[in-house]
Amino acid sequence: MSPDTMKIDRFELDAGMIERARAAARAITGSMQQHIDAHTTTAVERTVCRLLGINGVDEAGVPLPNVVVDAVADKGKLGQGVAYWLGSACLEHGITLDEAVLDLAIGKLDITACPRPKEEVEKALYPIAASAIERIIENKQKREALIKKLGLGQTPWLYVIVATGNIYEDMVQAKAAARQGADIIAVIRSTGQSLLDYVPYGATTEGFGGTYATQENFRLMRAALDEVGEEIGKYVRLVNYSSGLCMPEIAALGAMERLDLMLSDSMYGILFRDINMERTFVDQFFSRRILALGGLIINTGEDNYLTTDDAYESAHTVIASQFINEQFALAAGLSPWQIGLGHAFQMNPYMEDGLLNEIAQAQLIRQLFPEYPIKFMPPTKYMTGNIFFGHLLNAMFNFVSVLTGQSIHLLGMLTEAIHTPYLQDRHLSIENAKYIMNNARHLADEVVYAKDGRIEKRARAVLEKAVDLLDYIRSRGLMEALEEGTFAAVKRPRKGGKGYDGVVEKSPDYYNPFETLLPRRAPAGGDVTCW
Amino acid sequence: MSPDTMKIDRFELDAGMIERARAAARAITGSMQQHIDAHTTTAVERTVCRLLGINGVDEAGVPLPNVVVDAVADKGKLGQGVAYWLGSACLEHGITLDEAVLDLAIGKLDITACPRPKEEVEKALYPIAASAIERIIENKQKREALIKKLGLGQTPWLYVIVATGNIYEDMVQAKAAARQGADIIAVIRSTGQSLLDYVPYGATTEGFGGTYATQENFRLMRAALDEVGEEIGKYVRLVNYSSGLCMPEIAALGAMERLDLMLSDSMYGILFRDINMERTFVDQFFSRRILALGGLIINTGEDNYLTTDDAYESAHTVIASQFINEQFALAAGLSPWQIGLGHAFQMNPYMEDGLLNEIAQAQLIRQLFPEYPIKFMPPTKYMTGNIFFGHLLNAMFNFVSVLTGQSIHLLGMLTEAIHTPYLQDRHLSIENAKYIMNNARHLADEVVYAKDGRIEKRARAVLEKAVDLLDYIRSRGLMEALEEGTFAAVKRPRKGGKGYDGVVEKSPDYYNPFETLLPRRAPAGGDVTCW
Amino acid sequence: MLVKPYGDTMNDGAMQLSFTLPMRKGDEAREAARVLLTRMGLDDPQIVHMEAIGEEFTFFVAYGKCTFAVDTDELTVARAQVEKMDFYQINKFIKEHIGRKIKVIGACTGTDAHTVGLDAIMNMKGFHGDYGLERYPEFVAVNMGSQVPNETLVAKAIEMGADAILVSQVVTQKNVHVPNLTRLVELLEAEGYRDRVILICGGPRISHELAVELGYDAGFGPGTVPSEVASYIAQELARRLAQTARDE
Amino acid sequence: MLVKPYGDTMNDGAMQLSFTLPMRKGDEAREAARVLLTRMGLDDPQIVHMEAIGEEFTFFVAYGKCTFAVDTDELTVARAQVEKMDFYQINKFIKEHIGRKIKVIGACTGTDAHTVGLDAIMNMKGFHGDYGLERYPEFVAVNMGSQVPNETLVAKAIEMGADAILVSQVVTQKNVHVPNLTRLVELLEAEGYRDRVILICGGPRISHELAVELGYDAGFGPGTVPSEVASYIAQELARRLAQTARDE
Ligand code: B12
Ligand code: B12
Ligand SMILES: Cc1ncc(COP(=O)(O)O)c(C=O)c1O
Ligand SMILES: Cc1ncc(COP(=O)(O)O)c(C=O)c1O
Repeated sequence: MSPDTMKIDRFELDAGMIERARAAARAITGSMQQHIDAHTTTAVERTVCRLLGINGVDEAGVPLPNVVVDAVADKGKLGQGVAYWLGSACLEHGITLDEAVLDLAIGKLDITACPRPKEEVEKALYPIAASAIERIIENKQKREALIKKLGLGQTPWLYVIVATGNIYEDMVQAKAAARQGADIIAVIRSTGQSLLDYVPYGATTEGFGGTYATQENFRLMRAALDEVGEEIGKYVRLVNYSSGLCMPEIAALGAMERLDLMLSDSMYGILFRDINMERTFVDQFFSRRILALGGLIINTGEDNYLTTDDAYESAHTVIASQFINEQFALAAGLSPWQIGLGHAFQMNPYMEDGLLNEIAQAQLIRQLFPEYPIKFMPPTKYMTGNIFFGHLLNAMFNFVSVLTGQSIHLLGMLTEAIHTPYLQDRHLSIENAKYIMNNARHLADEVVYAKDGRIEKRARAVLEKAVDLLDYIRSRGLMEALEEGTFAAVKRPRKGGKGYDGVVEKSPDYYNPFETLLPRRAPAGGDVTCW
Repeated sequence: MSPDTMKIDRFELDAGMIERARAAARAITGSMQQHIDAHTTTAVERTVCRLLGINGVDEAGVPLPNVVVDAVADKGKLGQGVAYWLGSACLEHGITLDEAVLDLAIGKLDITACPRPKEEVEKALYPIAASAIERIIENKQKREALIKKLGLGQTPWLYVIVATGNIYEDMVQAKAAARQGADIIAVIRSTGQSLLDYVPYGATTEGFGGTYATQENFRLMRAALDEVGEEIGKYVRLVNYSSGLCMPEIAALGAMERLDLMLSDSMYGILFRDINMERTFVDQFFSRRILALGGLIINTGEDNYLTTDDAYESAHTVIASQFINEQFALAAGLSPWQIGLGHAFQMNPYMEDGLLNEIAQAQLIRQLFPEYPIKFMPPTKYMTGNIFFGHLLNAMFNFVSVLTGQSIHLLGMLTEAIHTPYLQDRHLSIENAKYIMNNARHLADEVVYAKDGRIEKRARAVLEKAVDLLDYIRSRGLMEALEEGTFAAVKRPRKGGKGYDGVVEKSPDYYNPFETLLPRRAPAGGDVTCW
Repeated sequence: MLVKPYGDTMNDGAMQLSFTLPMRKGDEAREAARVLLTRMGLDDPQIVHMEAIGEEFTFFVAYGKCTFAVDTDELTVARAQVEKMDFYQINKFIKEHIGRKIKVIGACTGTDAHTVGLDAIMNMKGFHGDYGLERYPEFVAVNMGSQVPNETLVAKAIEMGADAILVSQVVTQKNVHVPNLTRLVELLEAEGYRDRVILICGGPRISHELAVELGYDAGFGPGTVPSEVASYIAQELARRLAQTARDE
Repeated sequence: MLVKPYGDTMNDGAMQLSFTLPMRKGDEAREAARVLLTRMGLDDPQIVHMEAIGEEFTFFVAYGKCTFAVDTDELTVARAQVEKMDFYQINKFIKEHIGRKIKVIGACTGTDAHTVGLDAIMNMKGFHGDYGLERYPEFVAVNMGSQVPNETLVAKAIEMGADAILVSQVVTQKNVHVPNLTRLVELLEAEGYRDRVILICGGPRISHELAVELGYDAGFGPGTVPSEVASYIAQELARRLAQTARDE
């Protein structure tokens, strides 16, 4: 064992078991890929619009991507892809894309009226699509340059949320947090945004439990963080949520405005927002291909399972889901350093030896996914109005994180059960993490877990149960397993949930210029291709 | 290594080094024993009075033991021992001890007037002295019976202080603390009591930063704890401070009122109360012999060094002092289970890897003194008005304590830098300790420290420095070393400080009935004898 | 009895506070904090900690002695009037006093997706070892889950002829729950169904007082167990039925 | 400018409190807590935690919105009037303006044995990288240490002809420091020495305001560094000497 792998390989695990888990997950996601490749959704098509530069709102305030996609959908012609019709209309009338959208918005133009040969359309749209790809790649390079210049904080990176509802107030708080030592800032979205089937427009100042995700808000916050980053000499990263009914649109906006991380889970929307599963699997794939290109890190949402399920009893469902999310992520062309699998510190604090179980779980995940920037979520479920006690749960969470070498560390707030964070709450939480992580900085190098002890045994038991569950899902099918309530103790019908009407079968002449421009792993399961 | 010693022997330490430390400490304390055996003090003589049943106050409110001892001292005849004169007076006038004291108090009797042969005096006083011994042994047995019946809490035992200044308010708080989960209750003494050359009398309701230690207060609190102990089904232990100018008197009162632990250090008074060293060494010996008989646990005060000295730089002074305190304790006849050596969690919280150093120190002490009920003191020095941060320091302290198997765990208060504990502070601190100790209960069994890693190396380095220091003190002499400021960065002159005028050379016919009734280790360094 | 906060001595009035002022750290900020505490009626206010937590923000920890006392004899405690019954007693009570099953419908309304609280009250498994309404043979319980529009809830309630509607609201930032809860009352009134239903809301920031203020019959806060809610519904329904019988 | 506490929005008034009431946990205790917070001028008081912590005691954590604001333009900040100087400037100032060494004596008086604070000001090594008075060539500094009776301190001060007396008081429970500090002033007055000395006290709970109130010339609280004290003594002494020269 080299000194480096020693830090990670703390447990003696059965390599065959791990391979079985990956094989099962590969099979599970592989069979889903057929469904994914055969469908598009209203969200994917709106994303195509956005990437093609369609922006703004109509007179009624409806975002133009929605106007365009709805127009095509109303005609029942979304199966060809919105790009196909936009391209056709431009060619037909000899107008620009902008002109076409404008005319459509004022009801002057039916873009689905005059289909043109696909090759012509492709030729017309390619330069526009390519320049969108260009912009995303430039952002990625800009980020790399800034990181090179300013550097990043030490891991575990401290991740805090701002959630005042007002982007300008958020900027104040985000800058303060960065000065206090935060490495990553997430602007939590307003309650309910994930169920909006459009992305709001412009700078917003009224959200509830969060601030709307809009392109302008992204831009404003990015600028604020760049500014404070220069001041403190650190590249401060920005996060948002590529979840909900606009999953791929937000991914695109994030890639265009140089966000650095995105919450992006293959199943979160299904389980926690009752979004239709057929839709979600299609959306997540397209989203992640964009994120892959943009060099964003994704954060998966397994931590959420433990808010409704028990963290001790259902620890294995987190692991099983991580294997699935991993395979979906690889399929979408994400590199290992982009795959921030999520988990959480959610065991009952009154459990004897609970800390041992948390260490087992965190270390197991670290060891199963050694190259990934694992995201560790704080205790929330057992947080109460007793802020003093809550501060302690967060302390032990911080301790486990530094002890097990987690990467992305979402800070718990002592007021979790009360309100979205106040300025002082965030300060106290950052102080908490900085104290404990610094004070225990190299403890991980100095402790070895007893062979066949409580911790190692627990890790092995969880892994075994996860593998069994994956084998079961493989035999049942993922959609069927979700119908049965395999994850988070939540059951969802395949054809139910929100957004199902936005799922459209691709027609054979479906056209989407980004299909070929975005990375994905060769369907055979080989290397990532950027065709 | 048997599984049990494995828990304790975590570090590979040089056994020869440890033996060298003990040998040096034995030599250091051995040469002090000559001084001790050759002297008595006003405090020792007052203690003799108390053990002989002399109690109460005179008309001016002066405690009778002081009245008696001062009378003898005024005549310059304390070298024979107060018992000698009391016995003589009784024999001479055919009166009881009580009558002799009463007459003396009202100025009717000069007890030093008529010396009688020592053997006669001995014969007269023996039954009274023996019955004092009896009472102390009965208390010990009563304690043992109660522990057998009710049991004790799990280690680390949670030790909290009450300090309202009012014994009745203290009783309320102590009972609440016991119900909240405390195992040990200490009634902190009023600021300045240690400099009083007498023990106040009766129940008291006005103290500052603490409550006066009086026999009646002891009795009241003992009764309160016995009551709550029955209620909660646990024997709740009581502590006070056998320190200051009345060190042995308080030891006697504690033994008579069934206290369970006593702060008792061989050098604390010298360093922290500027009490004369010649006096202190005599007083501590007599005190501890009483505590040995009473089955009380002593708690030494090395933790205090780190309030004026730096915990990282001066860690070895704690260890060196523990070896010295150990030898003094053994010399006084204490059994291993009674020797609660003290140390503290006082490193700068902003030190990188500070926690590793705290673990090294705590584990080292555990390993050097495996059979002793080690007392671990909380962070105080770096506590500030930021109670939230303070709560975290206490959390990590609690963690280190359970991880390294400490025995007596004094709870840190989040309001340490502000006030003596409020009811709610104590509650939050107990909650803190209970959470962490339960959650990490068996972590100690599951971690092994890397061989030659940062933690083990630090432990070895501290031990080495301690041994060097002990060798130096051995060569210089303990009193000289104290004059140089070896401990706590405090220098004290041999003939200076408070209470020096109370040190008296024993005359050859010195008589103290308890000399032969109390345990001590045979001067040769052999087994404990109860002559 | 007059009561005051207690630190370590009866009536010492001791209180701990923490807060942030939008001022740069310094003597002026400290004084501003002190003045504020004095205005709040705190005697001997002590700023025990002052720290800069952003360019123009200072965090304070303070202690002070509250000069107000509360007369406990004059307190009126707002709480739904119920006699506590257990699972068996409730079912028996319903059989005897109602004579048919009670129909209840529950939902997390508006954009709220926090189902755990409502589930705790409604689902089989219940909460803290206390069975949920679904488990009661004498209740027909429909749980519509999360993010249910008020309109949908009302329509479904009328359709099933619900005796009680149970609404959960957990997100309360900027008081977002208040208009949402109010809107439900308006909708029910518009449909003429308000008087025919026992209207209940619950959540971590809901009190009975607030509920009544918003036009609900009862409100249940943190720590509520299902049997409390079931007792209330059964007794309230029985009361209403008796009332109607008398009126007729 | 009017300022109010800040939670996450300007002027939201957010404050956190914790306290104990000598009441049994329950609805009545909660209501008592709420009423108390209302009396303190807190809007929308939220009892977020209530817990029994002893037979007849309940612990609360609460949040509320402070309705008071402070006008920062009207604040008067009590602070010893000093121009900050460093080690070298101070010694130079003394040479130029006083022309002789300044004699100071310090002690922890009464029963107080907390020497760390006074040592921080007086000992060579000083505090936070700022040298202590003993290190200043232009100061003669005598540190009497802990638990010094006021009488002893006064006698010694007079004996050495001290220009300044420095008293440290750390134990403040039940305000024990107040009579002790007052007693020292009385003793100095009785000896006719009060006007001839700069009288200073310090400690974690000492403010300049309190010091002046008790008859001291200046008070220094937590975080004081020696150079602040040295600056004050030098400037104040220079001022007094100039005054005397003018008067004569
Ligand atoms: C679990 C959880 C989630 C889960 C919810 C999963 C699920 N299916 O419910 C997930 C991860 C999805 C989630 C998401 C969000 N959450 Co959330 N979440 C929590 C958390 C950790 C626990 C809530 C909980 O389950 N409590 C346990 C139950 C049993 O308690 P309870 O709800 O109080 O219910 C009891 C009583 O109140 C009462 N009761 C409740 N309802 C009813 C109804 C009736 C009729 C009756 C009689 C009684 C009753 O009885 C119950 C049993 O005693 C809290 C923080 C905390 N620790 O409290 C935050 C919290 C509630 N969430 C919050 C927020 C802001 C969000 C988000 C909006 C964040 C965002 N912008 O992304 C999202 C979006 C959610 C949405 N659209 O509503 C905030 C709300 C702030 C506020 N005061 O407004 C909290 C307080 C966290 C915080 N500090 O920011 N969350
Ligand atoms: C160290 C310490 C001790 C040590 C003292 C060692 C020593 N030689 O000083 C020991 C262990 C002996 C001790 C004992 C006790 N202590 Co103690 N102790 C502390 C502790 C942990 C730190 C104090 C300290 O050193 N601070 C660091 C210095 C640098 O800060 P400072 O004093 O504020 O000084 C600065 C300023 O205030 C100012 N300053 C201070 N003095 C002066 C003077 C002048 C002239 C000027 C210009 C400026 C100035 O300048 C300094 C530098 O900036 C505090 C808790 C805490 N964390 O604050 C408790 C604390 C002060 N102790 C306390 C108590 C009650 C006691 C005891 C009475 C307990 C008991 N009953 O046994 C005993 C008895 C002591 C006695 N007779 O006075 C209480 C006081 C409560 C109160 N508010 O009244 C505290 C707050 C702990 C608590 N919460 O109970 N203690
Ligand atoms: C993957 C993922 N997406 C999104 C969210 C946030 O919720 P919403 O989509 O309602 O903004 C979370 C919750 O923490 C999440 O884990
Ligand atoms: C050994 C010892 N005695 C006594 C005390 C308490 O001080 P005092 O003697 O002033 O009561 C301590 C302090 O914690 C101590 O460690």
